[in-house]
Amino acid sequence: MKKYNTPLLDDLEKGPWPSFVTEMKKAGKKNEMANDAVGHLEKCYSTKKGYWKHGGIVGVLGYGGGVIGRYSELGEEFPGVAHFHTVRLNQPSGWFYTSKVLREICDIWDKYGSGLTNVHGSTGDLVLLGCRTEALEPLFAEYSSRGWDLGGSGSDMRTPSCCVGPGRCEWANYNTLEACYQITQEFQDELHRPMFAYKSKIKFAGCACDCVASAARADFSVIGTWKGDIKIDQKEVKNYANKMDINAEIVDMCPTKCMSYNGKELKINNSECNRCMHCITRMTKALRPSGERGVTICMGSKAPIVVGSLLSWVIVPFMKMEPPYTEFKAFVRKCWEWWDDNAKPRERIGEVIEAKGMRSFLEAIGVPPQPQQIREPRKDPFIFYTDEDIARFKAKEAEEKKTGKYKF
Amino acid sequence: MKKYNTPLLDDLEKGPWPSFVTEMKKAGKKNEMANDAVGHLEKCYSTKKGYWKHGGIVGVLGYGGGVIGRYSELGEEFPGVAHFHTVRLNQPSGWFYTSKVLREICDIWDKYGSGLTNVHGSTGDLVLLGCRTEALEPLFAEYSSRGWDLGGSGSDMRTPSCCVGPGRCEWANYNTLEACYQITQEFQDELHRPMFAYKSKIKFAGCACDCVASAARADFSVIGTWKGDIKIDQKEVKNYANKMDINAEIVDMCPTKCMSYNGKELKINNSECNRCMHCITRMTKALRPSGERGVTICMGSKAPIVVGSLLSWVIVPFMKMEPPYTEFKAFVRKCWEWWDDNAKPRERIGEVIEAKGMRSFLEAIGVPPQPQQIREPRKDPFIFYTDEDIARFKAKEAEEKKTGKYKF
Amino acid sequence: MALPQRKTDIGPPHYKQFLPPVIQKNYGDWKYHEVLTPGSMVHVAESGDKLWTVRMASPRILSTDTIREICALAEKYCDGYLRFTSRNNVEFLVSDEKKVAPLMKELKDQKRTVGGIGPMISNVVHTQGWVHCHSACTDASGLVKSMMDELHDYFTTKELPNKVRLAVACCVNMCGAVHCSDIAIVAVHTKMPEINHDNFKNMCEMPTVIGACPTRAISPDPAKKSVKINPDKCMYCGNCFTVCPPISIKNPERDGVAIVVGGKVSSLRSNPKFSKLVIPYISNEPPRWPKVVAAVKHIVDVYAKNAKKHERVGEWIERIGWERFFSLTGIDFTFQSIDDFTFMRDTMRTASTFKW
Amino acid sequence: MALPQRKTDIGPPHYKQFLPPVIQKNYGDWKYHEVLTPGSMVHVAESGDKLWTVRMASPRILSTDTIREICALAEKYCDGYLRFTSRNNVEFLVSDEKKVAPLMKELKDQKRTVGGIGPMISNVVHTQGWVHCHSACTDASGLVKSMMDELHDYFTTKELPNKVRLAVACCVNMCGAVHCSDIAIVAVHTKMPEINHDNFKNMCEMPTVIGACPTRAISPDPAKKSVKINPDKCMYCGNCFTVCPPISIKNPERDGVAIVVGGKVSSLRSNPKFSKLVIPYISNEPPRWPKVVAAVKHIVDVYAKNAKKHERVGEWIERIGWERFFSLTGIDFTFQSIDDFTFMRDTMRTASTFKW
Ligand code: SRM
Ligand code: SRM
Ligand code: SRM
Ligand code: SRM
Ligand code: SF4
Ligand code: SF4
Ligand code: SF4
Ligand code: SF4
Ligand code: SF4
Ligand code: SF4
Ligand code: SF4
Ligand code: SF4
Repeated sequence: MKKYNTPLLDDLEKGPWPSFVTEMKKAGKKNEMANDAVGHLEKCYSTKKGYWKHGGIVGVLGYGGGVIGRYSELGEEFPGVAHFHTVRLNQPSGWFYTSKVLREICDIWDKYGSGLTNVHGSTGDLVLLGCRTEALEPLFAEYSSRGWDLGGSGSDMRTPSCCVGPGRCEWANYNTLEACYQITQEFQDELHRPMFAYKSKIKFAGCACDCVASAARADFSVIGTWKGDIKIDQKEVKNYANKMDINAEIVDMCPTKCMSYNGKELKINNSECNRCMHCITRMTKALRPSGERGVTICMGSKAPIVVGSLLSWVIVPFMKMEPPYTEFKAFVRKCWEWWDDNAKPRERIGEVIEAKGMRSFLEAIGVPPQPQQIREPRKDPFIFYTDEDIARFKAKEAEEKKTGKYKF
Repeated sequence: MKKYNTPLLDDLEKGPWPSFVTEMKKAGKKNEMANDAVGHLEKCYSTKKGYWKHGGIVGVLGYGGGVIGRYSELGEEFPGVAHFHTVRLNQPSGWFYTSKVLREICDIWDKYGSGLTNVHGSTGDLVLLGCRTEALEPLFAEYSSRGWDLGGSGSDMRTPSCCVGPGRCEWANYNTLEACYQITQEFQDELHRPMFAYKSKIKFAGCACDCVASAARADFSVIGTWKGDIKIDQKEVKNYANKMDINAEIVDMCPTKCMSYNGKELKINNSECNRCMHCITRMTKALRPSGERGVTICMGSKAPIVVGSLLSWVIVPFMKMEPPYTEFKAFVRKCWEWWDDNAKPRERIGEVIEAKGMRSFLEAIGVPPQPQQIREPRKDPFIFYTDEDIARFKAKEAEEKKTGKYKF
Repeated sequence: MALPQRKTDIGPPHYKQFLPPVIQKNYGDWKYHEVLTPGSMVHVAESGDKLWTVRMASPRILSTDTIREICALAEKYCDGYLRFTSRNNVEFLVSDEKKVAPLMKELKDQKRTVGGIGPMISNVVHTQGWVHCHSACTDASGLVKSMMDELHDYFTTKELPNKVRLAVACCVNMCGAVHCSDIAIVAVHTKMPEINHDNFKNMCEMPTVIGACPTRAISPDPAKKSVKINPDKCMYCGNCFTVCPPISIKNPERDGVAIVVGGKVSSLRSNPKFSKLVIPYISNEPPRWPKVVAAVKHIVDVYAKNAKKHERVGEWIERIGWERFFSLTGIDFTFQSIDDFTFMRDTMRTASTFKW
Repeated sequence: MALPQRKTDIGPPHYKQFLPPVIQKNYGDWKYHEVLTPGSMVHVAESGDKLWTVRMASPRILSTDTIREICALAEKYCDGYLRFTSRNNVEFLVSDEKKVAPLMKELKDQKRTVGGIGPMISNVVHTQGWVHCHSACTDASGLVKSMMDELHDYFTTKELPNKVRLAVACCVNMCGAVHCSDIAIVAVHTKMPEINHDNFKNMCEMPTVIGACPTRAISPDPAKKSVKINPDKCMYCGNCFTVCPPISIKNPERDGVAIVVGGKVSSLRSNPKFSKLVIPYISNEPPRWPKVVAAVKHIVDVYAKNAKKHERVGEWIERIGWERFFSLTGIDFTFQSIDDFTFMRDTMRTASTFKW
């Protein structure tokens, strides 16, 4: 194996934080590709420049997604990275593993690839970092026969992901792990065979903490919530009072100012609570949501290309979210259908909603306008009306004339 | 004189609020034009439709602005309003009058026009409502010989206006009346001879109360402010405490939360005060700004056409504002010059700033970037750099390497 | 009679000559003021001198005779000194305390409307309407008169949590203050303009017409030597009609008004705010626009009942949330209230934290 | 050896088989949790059962051998059960209280980095960088390692007012979380791309290239059968380079990084927020990017000193105002921080109310 002189990277083996360089070298000790990846990276560090070429289209038979093709401009100098594709394995819901299956994954990867991984990629996949085109088919055969499938890439549904939810969290308002699993299964075709205008991501978070960053990084951000009061255990409140300043830390920080605490009793005006989770997370033993559970579906978030980042917008304020998730599945299909009909190439659904107008989207998917969807109403007077709108307004006025009572 | 049957308008003579219909009829009793204006308006009311034609260009010799040409489609039916132009007289600063001059204004108007006025128009002019083209020259001769000039219209500087300021207000941070007067005088040519791409408005408000709505309705919003502490008269604070809940009404409503009141003493952390004026206006006997006085110049506000309304943006956080206003005059000229170089027809200066970018504008007028100009920094990574910018950043880094101290 | 010699570019007369002596003496040296009644206040100078102001509503359209009556009052009580406010009210500037009560009495006897000072509804900033503007889709003065007949208590006697600034604009040009008012009315067209193609080529400049459209709804129609309008993009602003007479947009059955709320201009407590659309359409019903009046009254009442002292309408709504504003007022939430224009993305809600 | 039979569209394995028995039993019935140390917490079920979690930092790039080492630890202390977090840390899922301390001890002995639970800096969400992406203007892993070496105390022991989420992206595509992080690094090009006109027509589709440009800076250059770029409009996003190989934008001397702050994702207290640009440019200085590290450290320190408990970075800044953030940190305010893109109008200040 070539021995590379890597003074710059070596520096990154020092210090308390675990070192990715150490990992690369560790893989490099047994694996030519990983070894060359180290040399290749040192070259980048010393010249302050990357040498990867534009990706090519590679993949496994019958699939369009799941593999990112990657070639180096310096294939002669570093033959081990001349081909250096990544394979995205669809992680299990909540990134739960047993050592047994992880070892199996490692064994197969050592056999066909660089021995380097990303656990995990930022969409959530278990990313296998670097293999040659000819390795793809056997690798896929081995993984799939053992129950592992590929994740998404390209213009498809991307690998859904979810927070740990009911697996280990007291605040989960729905079964994020099961929802993620069933939705991923439902849309296998959409995941594996890119047929959209661009990528489409779904993330499931059990509550407004949003531990899977769905609000910022998913075309569908499925966020658990509830309809009901926050139940208060006043005894536990007293315990908290011994270790924190409840007024300063909780009451004053409540965004809706719907709480009060007189040193003895904590009160919440639940009808004005917006369920932000602040008080609950800071006093988890004392405060618990109650009542009906479900999700708020927000849509459209994405990174800044082309006209700036988007955060997801509230589309469905409340939906029940229970197996077999029929309503949610139908909802997603309707959204994709409209997107498909309206998107230009490389337009995410949020961008299309913005371009075509929220009304056109909501009407297509059959969701009524609700003030919960907006932060504030429009500020300009450039208002569209259909003939039917005006007819409806006029009919209402006629009705009012009869009853003598206005309905604004 | 024709007698019109005006049942709809008659209804608007009832009720406690002073009636514009009564005014129109009152003028109509002596004046054929006003009388026809009443009949003409009744027609609008009964058909729910206006009948004014698109304005034509009319005016007085040597001026391009100050008169709005107006003709009715129904000139035959209502000959008194066949021509019905308005004349904008430039009001005195602060809309101060003596009865003597007001009577003079009325007498001349009765002689040449409809006897109807708007005191005042929403830009601030004293608007004379309805006369014929041939009346314009004599009317102008009479007014101007008695010291009254026309205001603006069309693509010119519009008639500046100002709040009552030091004339009757304890909070004026500069002489709004004098500034308005001197600036109006300075730019007579720009006021009377449209030569811009579109209108340009200047409004002077003595403090953040903004009693002349400059922030919303002026290309230049000149808002008085101060640099110094709010002086507190604790004795007066006590008096206020007898009639109000100082914590609820003042301390809790302070946007920067820089105040505290313990039932005895009111305290302000002046360095964190943003000079919003809330506390001062509610406790005027107890609280007074002190220190240096001047203005914040904000720019660009306007009505919604073409892409939505604008509120004025902070351009110059602080400028001294004292006669002869040399700095301010030079500033306005610089802004207009840049606007002139860059505007498409019918583009207000705020729109041009938006289109060309704030940097291009600030560099042209020689104002440095300051965090006071923004509500928040940019959110996208689509950042422009000039070669000089990068050279400057690199030079700083080189310097830092030498000193061993970073300057971020 | 020969005309006097005209002068040009003399500008307005200097205001100083119109200031009463007490102002001239105490100019810039005011110490504080006190609101005495909703129609009167006193300003006290550092010198101890005092100036009383009595404020009277004006319909803004004034006949010269009424102006002369106002002058007569000013002469009787204020040595002829008076001013108008930025919202078109009349202010009598009284230097002699003894004259304040008699002035108030005479105003009352003359059935004048006195008030507007303090946390009240003051006069309505408005526009020309059918009285004078070609662009109007309604009459502003009539709307103002109808509203203020209903709301005049809030001018003369009844306090609100804070000032409530009303405005009316007769078209989307929004001359005046609609875009930043607590509660305001803007008149709207609701149907696409019609084009008289025969006149087009003689009377209009094609590029100007195309350029006038904010939504790029207009494109050339070469066959007709005219233009055509895309019905999916036109939002009836009337800009094309303004620059091209053969385009007509007025429609008595369809023109109507919309109600916007929550704007402000001052920077007290919170930054200036734009008004937002809450009621998208009410038919034009001259002479009294009863539904418009009822809607405005209703919003004022809900505000009066729910806002904290000193909260402006917009500040109150932002505290409780727009969803709560709609539920408290019972106003229908329609598609029209969802922004579909340039700044839509900043008006959508980006969190699951809202109230049911 | 023959390959096993491939299967397609089987999706991921069901998670249930990977859940430790205590989770299977108490699934969805957790009552509360307690953070024990920055590296460990316990979740208590309604049944009284308990689950201990020990969290360990990961460099995200893991060799298969390291994964096996982790597996060995899980086998020894957790019956082989473990998980990874949404920020790529390892979590050992311990069912037996007695095994917690020994696990922690062995991790310490192995010099593993344990922490990240509670109001701390957890692992950094980041991207491929020079390790794997053609689009990278820097290396993400190297930046992360350099930063976290400096900040690791905040992972292992030192509390902050609230969680501080860091992210690094190696280009403006911003894979990951940069756009909504408390403090984040995004690598930027700063110079217009160069076009190899000879290759253009064979390798690129003109409409695609033109359409890829967010600012419409690209137009056809018919003479060269290629395209040209308007230097006043190009902001170096690299989109054209992504769709067209003959366009090159990498530039070792000019590529660098920018620092953005104040974003968040959760809806606690305040809505999710975008990160905002505060330091527009620092040169790429591998292997340690010392100025970047110092800047991030400095911002963390100023936040730690000034924010109230529970305030996220963005919440703290919005409370004090951006002008105060710049004065407290001493960071130069540059033209780059003023938005000149689509949403400029909503980022300018519209009131004279700011702090000196
Ligand atoms: C591997 C990964 C980064 C990582 O190190 O973790 C990644 C890597 C790439 N991303 Fe990404 N993105 C990855 C998560 C994301 C995320 C985060 C997320 O999904 O939560 C985002 C932001 C959210 C979003 O979708 O907007 C993201 C936004 C982008 C974009 C901008 C998309 C947009 O609409 O603005 C691009 C550009 C593109 O699609 O051409 C992009 C493109 C790319 C490409 C394919 C660039 C290219 O053209 O070759 C990168 C391939 C790198 C390589 O060679 O391996 N990647 N990308 C992540 C996927 C791993 C996984 O499957 O788990
Ligand atoms: C008379 C007045 C309304 C009133 O009843 O008070 C008025 C009346 C007209 N305005 Fe205005 N504007 C008047 C103050 C305003 C204001 C308020 C202000 O100045 O504080 C605004 C909003 C602030 C602003 O400038 O943006 C205003 C924004 C407009 C616009 C939209 C401009 C824009 O940039 O968006 C137009 C459209 C145009 O210019 O074509 C316009 C156009 C017009 C025209 C000239 C329409 C036309 O094309 O004929 C109106 C003539 C009416 C007539 O026949 O008399 N008017 N206009 C106001 C002037 C009186 C005066 O001189 O004192
Ligand atoms: C006379 C006038 C100035 C002028 O040059 O004409 C004026 C005069 C005063 N204003 Fe004003 N304001 C006047 C228009 C305005 C406007 C402009 C407008 O309405 O278009 C505003 C901004 C409104 C907005 O934000 O939308 C305005 C916002 C204020 C405020 C801030 C109120 C708030 O809390 O937001 C104060 C402070 C206060 O009320 O204590 C104030 C206070 C005052 C004081 C107390 C100042 C003083 O010490 O003399 C004056 C009497 C108050 C009153 O009327 O209640 N004035 N004031 C204007 C009277 C208009 C009218 O006839 O009603
Ligand atoms: C394990 C993990 C979920 C997973 O499925 O992997 C998780 C687990 C927990 N989160 Fe989280 N969060 C996790 C990522 C997130 C993210 C996503 C991210 O960082 O990309 C967020 C949103 C961050 C943001 O707003 O930018 C997140 C925002 C929160 C919050 C809200 C904090 C706030 O005040 O804004 C809480 C509440 C709290 O801290 O008390 C929370 C609370 C919790 C609790 C206490 C929930 C519970 O009862 O079990 C868990 C342990 C807390 C801890 O680590 O301090 N978790 N949490 C993720 C651990 C990542 C890591 O390795 O550090
Ligand atoms: S998002 Fe909510 S439910 Fe899910 S892990 Fe985080 S705190 Fe628990
Ligand atoms: S969840 Fe949020 S809004 Fe509701 S009471 Fe708690 S802190 Fe207040
Ligand atoms: S803007 Fe300020 S200075 Fe001018 S009148 Fe109003 S309160 Fe007085
Ligand atoms: S002026 Fe405003 S910010 Fe300053 S102390 Fe008073 S209320 Fe607070
Ligand atoms: S708002 Fe429209 S209709 Fe009314 S005066 Fe202004 S331009 Fe004319
Ligand atoms: S009315 Fe307005 S939106 Fe419609 S075509 Fe004319 S200019 Fe365009
Ligand atoms: S941020 Fe850019 S360079 Fe980094 S992985 Fe994503 S696409 Fe590649
Ligand atoms: S780098 Fe970006 S902005 Fe510049 S030309 Fe290419 S696509 Fe356009």
